[in-house]
Amino acid sequence: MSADTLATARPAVELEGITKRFPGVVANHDIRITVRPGTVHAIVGENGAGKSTLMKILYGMQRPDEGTIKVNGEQVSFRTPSDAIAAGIGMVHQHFMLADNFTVLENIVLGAEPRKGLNLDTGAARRRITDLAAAHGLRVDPDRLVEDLGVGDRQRVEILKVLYRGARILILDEPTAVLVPQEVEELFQNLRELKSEGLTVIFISHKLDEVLDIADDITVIRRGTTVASVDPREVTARRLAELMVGSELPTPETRESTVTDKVALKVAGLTMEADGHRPVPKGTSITAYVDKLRQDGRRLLLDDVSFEIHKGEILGIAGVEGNGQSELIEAIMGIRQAHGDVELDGRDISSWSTLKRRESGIGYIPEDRHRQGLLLEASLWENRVLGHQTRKPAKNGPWVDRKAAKADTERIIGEYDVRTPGVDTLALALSGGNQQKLIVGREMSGEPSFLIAAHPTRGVDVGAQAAIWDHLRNARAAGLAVLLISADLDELIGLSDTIQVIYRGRLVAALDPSDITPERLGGYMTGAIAGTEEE
Amino acid sequence: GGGGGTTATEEPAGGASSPASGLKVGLAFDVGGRGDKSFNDAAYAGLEKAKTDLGAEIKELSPAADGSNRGDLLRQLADAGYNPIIGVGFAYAEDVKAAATEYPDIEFAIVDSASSAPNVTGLLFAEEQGSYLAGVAAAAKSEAGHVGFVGGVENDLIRKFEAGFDAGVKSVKPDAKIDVTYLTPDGDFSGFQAPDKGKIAAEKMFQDGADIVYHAAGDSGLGVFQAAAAAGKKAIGVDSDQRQTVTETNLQSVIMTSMLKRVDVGVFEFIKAFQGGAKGGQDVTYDLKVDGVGLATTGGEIDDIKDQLDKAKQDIVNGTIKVPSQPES
Amino acid sequence: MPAGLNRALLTLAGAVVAIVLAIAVCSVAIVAAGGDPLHALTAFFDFGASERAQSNSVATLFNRAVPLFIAGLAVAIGFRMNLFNIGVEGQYRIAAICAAYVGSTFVAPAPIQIAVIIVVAMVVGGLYALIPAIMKVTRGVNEVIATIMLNYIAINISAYLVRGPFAGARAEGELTVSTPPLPDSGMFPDLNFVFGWFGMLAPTREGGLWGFLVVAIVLGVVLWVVLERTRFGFDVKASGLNQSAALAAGVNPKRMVIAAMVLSGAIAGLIGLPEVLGSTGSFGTTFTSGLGFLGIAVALLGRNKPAGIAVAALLFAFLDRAQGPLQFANIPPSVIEIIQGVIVLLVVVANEVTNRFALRLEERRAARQLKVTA
Amino acid sequence: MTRVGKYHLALVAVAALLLLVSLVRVVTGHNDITSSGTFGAALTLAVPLALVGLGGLWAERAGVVNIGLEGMMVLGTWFAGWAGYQWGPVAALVAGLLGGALGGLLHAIATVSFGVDHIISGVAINLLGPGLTRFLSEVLYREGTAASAAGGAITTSPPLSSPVPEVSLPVLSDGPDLLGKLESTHWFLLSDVAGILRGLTHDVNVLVILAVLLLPLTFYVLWRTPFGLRLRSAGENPWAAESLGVSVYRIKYVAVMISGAFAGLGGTFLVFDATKYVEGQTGGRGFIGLAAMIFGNWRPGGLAAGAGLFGYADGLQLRSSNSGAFTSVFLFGAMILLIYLVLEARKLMSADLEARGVRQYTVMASATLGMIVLFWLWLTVDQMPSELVKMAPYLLTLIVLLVASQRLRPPKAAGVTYRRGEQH
Ligand SMILES: Nc1ncnc2c1ncn2[C@@H]1O[C@H](COP(=O)(O)OP(=O)(O)OP(=O)(O)O)[C@@H](O)[C@H]1O
Ligand SMILES: Nc1ncnc2c1ncn2[C@@H]1O[C@H](COP(=O)(O)OP(=O)(O)OP(=O)(O)O)[C@@H](O)[C@H]1O
Ligand SMILES: [Mg+2]
Ligand SMILES: [Mg+2]
Repeated sequence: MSADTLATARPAVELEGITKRFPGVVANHDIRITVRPGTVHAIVGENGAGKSTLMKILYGMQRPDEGTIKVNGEQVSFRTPSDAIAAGIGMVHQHFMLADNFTVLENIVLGAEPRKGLNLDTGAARRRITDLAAAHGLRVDPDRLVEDLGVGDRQRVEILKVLYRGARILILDEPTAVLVPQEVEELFQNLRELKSEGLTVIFISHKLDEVLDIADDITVIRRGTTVASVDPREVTARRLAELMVGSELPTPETRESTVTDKVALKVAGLTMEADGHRPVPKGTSITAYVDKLRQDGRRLLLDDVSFEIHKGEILGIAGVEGNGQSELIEAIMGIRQAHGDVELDGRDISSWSTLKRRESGIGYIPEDRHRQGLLLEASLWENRVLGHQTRKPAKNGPWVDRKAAKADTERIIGEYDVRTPGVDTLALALSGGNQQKLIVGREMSGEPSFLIAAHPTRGVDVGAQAAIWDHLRNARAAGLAVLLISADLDELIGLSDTIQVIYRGRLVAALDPSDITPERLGGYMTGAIAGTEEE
Repeated sequence: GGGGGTTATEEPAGGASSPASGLKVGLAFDVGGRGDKSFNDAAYAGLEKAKTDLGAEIKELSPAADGSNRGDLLRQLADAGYNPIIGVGFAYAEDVKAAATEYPDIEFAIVDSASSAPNVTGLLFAEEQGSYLAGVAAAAKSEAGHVGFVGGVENDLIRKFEAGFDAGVKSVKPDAKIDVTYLTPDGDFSGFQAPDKGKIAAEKMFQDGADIVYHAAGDSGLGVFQAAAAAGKKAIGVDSDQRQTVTETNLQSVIMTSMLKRVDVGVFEFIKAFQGGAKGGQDVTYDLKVDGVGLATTGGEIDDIKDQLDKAKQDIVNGTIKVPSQPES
Repeated sequence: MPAGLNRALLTLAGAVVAIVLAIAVCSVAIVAAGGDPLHALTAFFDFGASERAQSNSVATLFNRAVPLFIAGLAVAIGFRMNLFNIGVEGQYRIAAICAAYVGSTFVAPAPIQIAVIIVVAMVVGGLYALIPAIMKVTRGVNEVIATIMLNYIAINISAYLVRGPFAGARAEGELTVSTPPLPDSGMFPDLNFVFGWFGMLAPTREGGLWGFLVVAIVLGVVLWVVLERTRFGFDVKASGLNQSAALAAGVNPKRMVIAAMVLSGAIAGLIGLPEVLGSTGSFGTTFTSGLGFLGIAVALLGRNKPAGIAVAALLFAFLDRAQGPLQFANIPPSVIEIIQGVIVLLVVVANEVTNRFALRLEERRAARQLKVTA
Repeated sequence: MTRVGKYHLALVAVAALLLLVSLVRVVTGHNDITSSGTFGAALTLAVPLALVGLGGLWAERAGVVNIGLEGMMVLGTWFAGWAGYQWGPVAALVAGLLGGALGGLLHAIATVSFGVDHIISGVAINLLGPGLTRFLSEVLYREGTAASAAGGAITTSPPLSSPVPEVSLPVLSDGPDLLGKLESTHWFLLSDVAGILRGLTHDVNVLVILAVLLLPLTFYVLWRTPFGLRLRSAGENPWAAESLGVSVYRIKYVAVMISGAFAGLGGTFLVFDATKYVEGQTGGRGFIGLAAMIFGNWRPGGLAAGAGLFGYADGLQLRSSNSGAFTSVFLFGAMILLIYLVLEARKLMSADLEARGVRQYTVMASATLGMIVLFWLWLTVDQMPSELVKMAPYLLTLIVLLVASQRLRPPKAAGVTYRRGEQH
């Protein structure tokens, strides 16, 4: 009909001259974007370019300092997300916004609850969710607790949340960051379906091949402002990257092998129980005990994990998040108890404390820098001391050697190009990439013989990423053994000497990075390809 | 009761007072301070009487909730020129002693504790004697031969009440059953402010068959009265004539009598004696002999056993009966 | 460091604003009560007419501040690592009675006698705090409830001890119970000579200016050094700022809970000693209670730092001292509690506001400097 | 385990407990253990704890830790007393609620709007509550005022102008009093059940009924209504709630004010019980109520169990200073340990591999030792020092926590300072 054609003609979203300033930062500057209805519109840009900020403005979570927003041709002014929801906009955030202790149903209906009298009408909600899920091919069980769900499931819950509110315009902020290729494909399938139903999708990602795969239009943002609008059919990934950063894409290629025959770390039969560690009964062997646990149907977070890492070797662990990577790290660091043996340079360290393990030469770049790596409200030099409080140069008898610690922090700032006004600045004043560089510098000091690097470049922009990769490669050449855990498969394939795939707490395949594609790797990670040991 | 010293029989010469006497009397209350309708207020009544009868200028101070500044209050009164100064409550014992040595020219008095310096007068009350009479009354009136005692805080002052009551009951009915409950241990003064707990403790006694319960539990006594009213039984009040001070009419009628402790008399007499030139260094015991303790007769419920009570009183005054001040345990 | 100085100045400004506001709130209350706020204000500064009264008032002020300061320190150690030791109240009570009793059982030269008493107090306080610590690390019992329960238990135990096994001899008719008096060698010498330096009369009040003030100052300095300069202090700070980062850095959280709790309890053990060693010479029924709870307010007001706690303790003591003068001015002394509550609340609100302001400044500065260098 | 399974298990546990208690009563002859008097007292003591605990529950479920409950309760008692003496119990109820809610409002302003640490704000309110009420008493009840003439004083308000109605279950616990008759027969189990029921239904204050109704009502509102879902979401993940358009600030304000109102209601109950405000009458119940809430795993049912346990122990303690009934606790403890040992031994027999750790043996050995000691104490001690009896409720709470603490799950964002648009 004529009304229909009119609607298709009108842009779904028009952002004009959006400017948003934060103290010290201009996050968005005079941004202009027009989104056609019924399309997937991708927004790309490097870290901190202002993508999330822009979306939060569109979703009513932040208010723009300048500029206008039009939705379906009408000028709007959102004060809260509810206004945006009322206008048919839904957003899936970069970080999951789910209450772990709630069921899927509760998470979905929150804020838009169906009522029966005064009651929450769970029956109606369940029906509606099941219908929606079936209609869009989004499998979920409404009555499961979210804390029991994997990342893929959580992503679906997030999308359902948006659909449940009848949104016609979906914002997806980096939805693929935590997904494996197969899950990404599944998500894209869903998105195409939504598009065919006339919904509009705004899609944010750093992963350019994905963007080229799904998007109908692409807008590139650099330093808070729109630098280009391109057609995915007329552009290559390389060209996009140049638009984003104004430079070439780095690759995580390791050149020649530096693997020696000296074993740095040996892990044998590492097993971790899900419901709390119990000591092995006297007179029972570990294997017999673990067999018994399996027979009893106990869930094992780590199931008989064994591997060796040689000096000068990078061992990559691939796996979908939540398959035991964190537990493996924690077991090696001695943070959580597990059965089995860990040997460092030939010494059995299974019964050592975390501190002693660190003192004997284990470095640790944690997966979540804010949670495990930094004291945000402390100065940089104090963060340098963290984890090294019992070693030179930070320690001097029972005292903390402030002078030496500060001097060494200066060294790291210089060597690792940490952008900061000084060593007394609080860690929280640094951007994520600079925080990460500080952590890498810290963990590399004191000449570790073995390094755990978990997602060392997560959330870090291209420049910093390249620098961190260089540091890892140099240390490897100098004989460092590295256990690399990463969700970035290119990074994993590019840096590792060997790749092991972890699936449900077991190492299911050992692969050679030189002849593996991300797609095949994803197959192992999701259990789609059964584990055959190839070497 | 009461060791050495004299009893308050001697009347200071020259009872009449001049209006502008130049007399400045300071008084420091115990924790809880003014307005407890009981012990502290009785002391204040004596002070006020000194104001009207003796033309004294008066100042009364309450300590902080934790009682940490008792000594300082005494000093501040002394520095402000008050003389004499009275500390109300045995908790002042140490502080009055210290202040008395620091200010040897000022006369002090302490209620419920013995003299500790030449310029300190101890104002002692023979609670055990009054409680003995309460015990006699309770035993005489109890049909079940079963009575009770609720103490607020288990300290030695309250145990004095218990001891006298116990002896009084036993003197009439040697095999009478006496239930005793203290609400909180020594050092936890919340037992004087917990009517709900007083009620529960007394309820239990009434349920077990007691028909009269005596309390020495401050504000918690209210609960004892409530329990008595609910059970249709009787209670005995303490310190002041509670049948008069309690405002609830349904509770007034359950208060068979009250054990009076005439702190007001003690305070007033001390001030008067001071004006008359009396010096400290001794104790004045307010016992049955001088009617410093006794039973209230409001309501007339114990009129029928007046003879029995008078006899007991006489025996105590004569010394025929020695009332213990600590319960045997 | 100008950044640090900036932060300190802002904090100070916030505190001053908060105190002024608190005074304003209380003035309203006083006017409502029919009083004159100016009278009240003068009452707070009325240290007495005579020189002697003034000396005594000053001594009273410090004597009150000392236990408050120690209590604040004890509480702060736990708070610095997000460990809520509400049990300081019980710990100091138990410690004081045990120390007073042990001190009365022997006679030794003063330094030894006093040292033994202090050590006993710290050991007992530490051990009593060890109970909730062990319950927390082995069974995960929330330390807030555990210490609340242990406070009540401590009241009962000390009541039992002081009336039973630890009771001292009493004069006939004496109604207070207490532990046996300490020998003279157990009494801490006073600091009255200090008044001479300022041309003031020595205070005449019992115990004068308590010598324990020296111990408190030493304690404060030592604690500052321990918390700010040593590895242990670093571990405490790290555990408080970010538990999981501390764990990953090799700080053993269980050991930290036990160490912090025991240290907190050991210091709590000292809270009662100024009074016992300074004037009463024994633990008795009139022993000052409630300092543990006030210590929480003092610690929070002092932002869990020794210097701040000292200021907060002095402020509280200054307010508490006016209990008498206010009554002389016919103003209900309960305004003190109101002022204290309002100040705590407003100072933390002001802290919060200035803190955020300072952070914003720092971020802006960082961003500006980067722009210059980049 | 399913919800139904849990429910059945709880019923079985209650039945077993009843059986055990009854057995102890018959063996020791201390009828007071299950008498209606004891349970009546337990109810009176438990209700204010439960109300204050509910206050804690409402706040913490919305993510605000409320250690200021004691101060809010004090405000509740004072305002209830002040309104009650002038306009009667209904006014007292309203004033008590408002007084507590006022404290809650203060806490909400500090923690929600200004982002002050929740513990600090709570401590300040605990200072302010007693200070403010004392001040008000000093001003309004001073000598010479009408209130003073009506029986008010600095430490107490005048009594309520009319009594609070009390009700009993007709026939069963009143009049013919069938339950009472059954109780006095002292039959095994039957009399115990009768005593308990009668204690809970004889002469109860109307506020008790209200309070008991508030437990399921709280459950209903928080777990069955849209409002409750939003409230709990503010305690689990406020940023998620915010992103869905839930007004987290408003929810928190409402929750914390309701929390204060509940604390005030607990105070009002105390005033009703004593018929007037008495300074210091809360006696630390704010803290114990908070403990009951944590004990109850932040759920109304568990909270009721915690408050009930504490109230029972306290009531028994207050009522047993003569009879020595408290010594039967030793027997009870010994029997619990015996049952535990039997269960463990059976597990051991079934040759389960993991039951045989050294630790297991140590635990069992110490349980055996404990059992023997408790038995011996029961046989030899017939009167405990009163101070030790008085600390029993606190000790008991600690012991139960030691056994049950590890299953607790607090709301994830409780105590976290939430600010709009600043996710962490
Ligand atoms: N609440 C805030 N306060 C201050 N600065 C902010 C705030 N939110 C974002 N910024 C800043 O605004 C800039 C844009 O951030 P934004 O999160 O929008 O980036 P992004 O493009 O989404 O990056 P990423 O790819 O890392 O998600 C960054 O420099 C960031 O530091
Ligand atoms: N919520 C926030 N509140 C205040 N400032 C913020 C906030 N988030 C980020 N910032 C500020 O924004 C700046 C950059 O932070 P952010 O981590 O988003 O950087 P980024 O540009 O994504 O950097 P990188 O690419 O290195 O990760 C920092 O100065 C930080 O202080
Ligand atoms: Mg970033
Ligand atoms: Mg982003």
